[in-house]
Amino acid sequence: MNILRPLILTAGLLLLWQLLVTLTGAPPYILPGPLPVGHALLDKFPLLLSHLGTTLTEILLGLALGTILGTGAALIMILSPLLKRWMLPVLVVSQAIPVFALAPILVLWLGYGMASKVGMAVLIIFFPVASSFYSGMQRTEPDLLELARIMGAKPLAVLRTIIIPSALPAFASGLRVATAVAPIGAVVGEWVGSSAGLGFYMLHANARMQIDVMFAALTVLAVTSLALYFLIDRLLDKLVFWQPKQGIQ
Amino acid sequence: MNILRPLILTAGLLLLWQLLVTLTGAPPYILPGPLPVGHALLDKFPLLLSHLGTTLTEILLGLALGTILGTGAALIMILSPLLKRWMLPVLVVSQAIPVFALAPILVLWLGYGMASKVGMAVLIIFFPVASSFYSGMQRTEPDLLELARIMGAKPLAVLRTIIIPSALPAFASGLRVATAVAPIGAVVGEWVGSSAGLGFYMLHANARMQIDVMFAALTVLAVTSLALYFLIDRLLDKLVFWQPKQGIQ
Amino acid sequence: MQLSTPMQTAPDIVLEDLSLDFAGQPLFADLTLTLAGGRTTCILGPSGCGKSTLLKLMAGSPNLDFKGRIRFEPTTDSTVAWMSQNDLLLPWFTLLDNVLLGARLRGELSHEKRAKALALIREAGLTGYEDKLPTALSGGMRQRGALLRTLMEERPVILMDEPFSALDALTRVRLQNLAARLTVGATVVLVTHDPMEALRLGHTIVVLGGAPVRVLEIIEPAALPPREAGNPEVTALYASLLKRLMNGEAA
Amino acid sequence: MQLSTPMQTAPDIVLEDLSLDFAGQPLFADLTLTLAGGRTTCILGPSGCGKSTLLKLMAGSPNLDFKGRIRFEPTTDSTVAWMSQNDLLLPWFTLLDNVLLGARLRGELSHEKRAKALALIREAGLTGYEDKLPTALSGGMRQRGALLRTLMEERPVILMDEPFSALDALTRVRLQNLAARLTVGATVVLVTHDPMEALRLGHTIVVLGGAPVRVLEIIEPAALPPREAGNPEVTALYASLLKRLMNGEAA
Amino acid sequence: QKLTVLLDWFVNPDHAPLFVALEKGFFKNHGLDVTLIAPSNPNDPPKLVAAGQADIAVSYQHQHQMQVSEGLPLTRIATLVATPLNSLVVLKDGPIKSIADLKGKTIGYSVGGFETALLKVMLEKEGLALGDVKLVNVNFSLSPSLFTGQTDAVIGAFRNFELNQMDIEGRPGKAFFVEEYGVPAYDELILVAASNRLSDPKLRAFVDALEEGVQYLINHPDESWKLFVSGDRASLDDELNRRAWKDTLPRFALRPGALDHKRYTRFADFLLKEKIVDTVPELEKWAVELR
Ligand SMILES: Nc1ncnc2c1ncn2[C@@H]1O[C@H](COP(=O)(O)OP(=O)(O)OP(=O)(O)O)[C@@H](O)[C@H]1O
Ligand SMILES: Nc1ncnc2c1ncn2[C@@H]1O[C@H](COP(=O)(O)OP(=O)(O)OP(=O)(O)O)[C@@H](O)[C@H]1O
Ligand SMILES: [Mg+2]
Ligand SMILES: [Mg+2]
Repeated sequence: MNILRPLILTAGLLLLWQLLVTLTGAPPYILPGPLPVGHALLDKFPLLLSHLGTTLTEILLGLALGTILGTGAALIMILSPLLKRWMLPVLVVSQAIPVFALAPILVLWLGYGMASKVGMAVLIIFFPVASSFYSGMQRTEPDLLELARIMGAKPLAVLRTIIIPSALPAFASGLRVATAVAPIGAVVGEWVGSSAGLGFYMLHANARMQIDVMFAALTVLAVTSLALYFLIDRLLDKLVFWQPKQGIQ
Repeated sequence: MNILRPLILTAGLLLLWQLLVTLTGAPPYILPGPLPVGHALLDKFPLLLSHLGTTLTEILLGLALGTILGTGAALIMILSPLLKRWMLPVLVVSQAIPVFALAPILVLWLGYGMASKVGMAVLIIFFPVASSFYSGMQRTEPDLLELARIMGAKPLAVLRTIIIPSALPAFASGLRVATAVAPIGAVVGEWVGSSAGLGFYMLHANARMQIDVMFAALTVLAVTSLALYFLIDRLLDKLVFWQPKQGIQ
Repeated sequence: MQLSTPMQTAPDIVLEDLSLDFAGQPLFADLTLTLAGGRTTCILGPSGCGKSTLLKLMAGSPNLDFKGRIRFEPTTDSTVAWMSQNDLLLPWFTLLDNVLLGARLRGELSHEKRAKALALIREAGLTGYEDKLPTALSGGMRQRGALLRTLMEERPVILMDEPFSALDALTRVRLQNLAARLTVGATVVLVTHDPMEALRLGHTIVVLGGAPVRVLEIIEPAALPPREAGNPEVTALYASLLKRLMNGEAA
Repeated sequence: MQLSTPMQTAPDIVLEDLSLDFAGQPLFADLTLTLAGGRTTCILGPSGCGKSTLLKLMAGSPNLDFKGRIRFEPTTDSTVAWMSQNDLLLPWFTLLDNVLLGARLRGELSHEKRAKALALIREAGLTGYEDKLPTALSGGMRQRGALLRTLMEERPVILMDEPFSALDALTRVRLQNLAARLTVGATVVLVTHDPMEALRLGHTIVVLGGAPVRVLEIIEPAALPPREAGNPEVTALYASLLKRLMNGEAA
Repeated sequence: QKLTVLLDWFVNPDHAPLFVALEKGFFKNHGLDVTLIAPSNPNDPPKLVAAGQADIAVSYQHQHQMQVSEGLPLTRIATLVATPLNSLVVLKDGPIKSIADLKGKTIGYSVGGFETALLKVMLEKEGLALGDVKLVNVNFSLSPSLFTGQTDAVIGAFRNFELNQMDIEGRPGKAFFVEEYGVPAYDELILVAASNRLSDPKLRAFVDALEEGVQYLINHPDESWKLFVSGDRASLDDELNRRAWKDTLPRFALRPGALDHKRYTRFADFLLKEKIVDTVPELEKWAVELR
């Protein structure tokens, strides 16, 4: 791991951003350049950090819970084709319901606390996990299952020893998607009603046309997302230890 | 394919819905039961259909474009590790930017027409595709690549003949996720600014407190999502023809 | 290493009027064959004639749609150990864990099993590779792993599909002897392409051929296996068996 | 079927001071060996001694971190065909498409290539299976597919890793003859565990052994391959070679 | 006594009396422990009050009447902002000088139904029909859509807010006030509670405390501002809020609990006529002066 590379990358991305602003001629109240945003960032740093705390908690909780529920749903579906037939439509539909229809229902059931926000995040996060993990398990080598059957394996042992490891590469790929959308999950969760969090703060800043502040918050969110993504990416590579990640050429 | 099964399933899901309403005691202005919604559905059917037309166009365009861009991004990343290092952070960050921050920018660039909605849908759709397809390609059996190298293969031929087919199961799993989120992609796109579409109509009904109408629109969206999902699911099974889908037990 | 006594009486395997089609082509048509309990039957036959499929049928695969009856006599259940033609090692398990797979899947992992697995690994010449993943093993090492996994099962019926095909002559003989010792008293079905191997290890040698496949010949050498390669009976039978095999289905 | 003339002069393969470690263990240490151009060299050696790895090195695998030199003399490029120990058939291609893989990958698909592939498939006894996916083929059929794919390459250097191990005696001899005919004039390196196969096919037979691996013996029978199994020279050499192999690394 | 109030939107100067009452301890003096919660969708708070998730919601008069018409058991108990704030806004230096100039132009709005009805009335006053303009729902971004020329006018802009905002951005706007174009005057922001809980004495106590808040606010605008931006609301202390604060002060209801029956019925009839609502129950059912 080169220490210089992230620096160059950051500088490059900032340059790209500035270029985008300059080339498209976007006015600062729509897309401010990195400079004014950097200024706002420094200005509001402590506040941003405190909001980040809230959002990060929601992200992590949402990710944890979403992963648990997603793997759980996938396991149920793989274990019972009957239940699968009933669950899959519900899961698919759950992805098609927009926030504003769901928000009041969530608040009604979970109140205005952290629960409803995490609930919303979970809803966004769990589907990629459930879907990929399920497909992965479905693609378990049939001969391995045959071998396990002949060995007189206990169903749970087959699951733990053969089916789940077979699906781990697919699961990892689903969790990568989930990790990338987790921050937006938390932000959307904050639309349910909140008084803290980066999503709240962004909406707030946006409503008051403090676009530079909004983009400062966005920057914080983006950096957090990247850090989270690459962290989880690393961990997932460890999880699928028998299949080292390789370049193609 | 049993003709009865979908009927039983539908009836069951409606019952579940009614049960949810009854058990949680959710008031009708937050979660109306299937009966009043059914009524509103029949009442507004022609209108709903015309809005569905708009949204469906957005969904399909978004899905098509998102898949093209997603596979394109994945291909670029697999072909050039250098470009990947620059693209991946941008892609990840693109998933963390909330609508309201993006909406004005999209509208500035794409106007209030169909383009900005499709753009928003594409943004939601392409990541699962890109990410899964890329992971899939990364997991190509190294010995196959070695064989191709020794055979003096042309890079494009390796891609077409070995790498892409290897990644098709993973791609299919990503496209399934994308299909499930495509409807919400279009709906979110309509929040950017619109004058037609189910998302627009839902917002409208919601603002006018016609919650039953909103849920009628939601039902239409849900049914469309399901139909689309199972259609694409079928097609994807054909795509990975050499790996028949199997139950586990 | 001491032989663990076979746990149940090893049953006969009775195939009656077995028929199976693949893509409209009959692979078996009314095949009838009895494999003696407690004995080793070696099956020879041209590539693609249906040997692996036959083994899968005996293992009770639910995915094959056949007609006819396959019975074990006396009836016993969960009695089969199966070694497939490809090694089927789990890539996420070390060699040792792969050898212990059956015990793990049945929730029977124990100190004794581990000790036995390690002893077998030593006997198979794989000492030092216990903790390696399958990707770090050579083809023959993987095959030996799969064989050990099968031998660990200690079942009354043992089905093995070309278990020694990737081994050099010396290792092959060593593992043949190991397998013969550990499967004494069990009903062993061993598919092989090596007539010498069949003559060394089989109480009975069944030669298959033709399409749909039928039994071309059954050889029952007088001496008990494992026989020495230099044994005159083996040498005599070898020449005629090889000739029969080289004549192909026509015979 | 007529032999297509080898396209380039088949080079010698020169290995000099080859060293390679796996997990800190030296697999090769200063191994030096020259394989004669235009000849068939059969490599024998205990399972796990490094035969497959050696073949990969000759194929120029970029993933192996070795010391020393591997040269082709005279230097040529894109000259190698490689048949790996497992079949590596593409599951999404039919047998025919798999046999034509090299041509497809190089963008050289043509009517002639198709005709040649079909002819080879017929010679390998696989008629009727041209349009089957690998999952519908038996182990030996898959191996034949992989062999045909390699023979289609018509390269001056051909590396084959146990190409006939999953075949019955008759099919094996047929394909050995086919391979011998099609590779005349090429530098062939053939890894095998069957001493008879080595004696039938090899101009030179190299016996490897020991750790780190070294050349234990080089046998050069007088007659030209392919030799008959009944050939007295072969019979004589067979006994001594088998003895050597059965003595193991110690020898 | 605990009392939860759901705001209509993020904290802004429109909520000044609430925060002054909170900071000055007026609520506490009346025995109330008040929590203020900001949602991001103005539609939801009244629903949640009806569902018993909170005691009081900040709502809009038109929204309240729509909700009542749809059968939500809600009653207006007090007024926060007593005049319309809504207005049609165009760029000051733009080509639109009068409403009549809007013919064939694009107009953005964010709340379906009501705002388009306002627009219709305003257009009709100048001899245009709704069909003469192109409508587009711009949801989150009223002024940006103006700035970027995607729309020529927007309805739904608050005169105390968007106008200042545009001014600060250097693109000053011009507002056409709805009540000057045929829309009967109404209360922009009101407070609603669940109809079956009106006898709860804490509601009256709340209204009384709110009135004390308004009085203090009018009497001591500068101190009130300091209270408003104190504590964790420090981030509200900016140019826009300062200006909005000034512009909002004269619009607060000085007698929050009072109800002008005639004014409410007149506006209800207007909504009925414009088909925004299809029923108007008796006034007592949905707007009261608490005892
Ligand atoms: N990727 C790897 N990582 C670590 N060790 C490896 C790897 N590949 C091979 N080895 C080790 O290298 C040695 C030689 O392996 P190789 O496959 O070349 O043997 P071989 O002579 O072909 O054996 P066989 O006859 O069983 O096929 C083995 O001991 C194996 O453990
Ligand atoms: N899943 C399948 N679908 C279709 N045909 C199949 C399938 N499996 C096997 N076959 C066919 O059945 C025949 C027998 O296959 P099997 O694997 O039993 O042969 P085998 O005798 O073990 O051959 P080998 O010695 O080459 O391993 C082959 O012709 C093969 O094409
Ligand atoms: Mg077989
Ligand atoms: Mg090898």
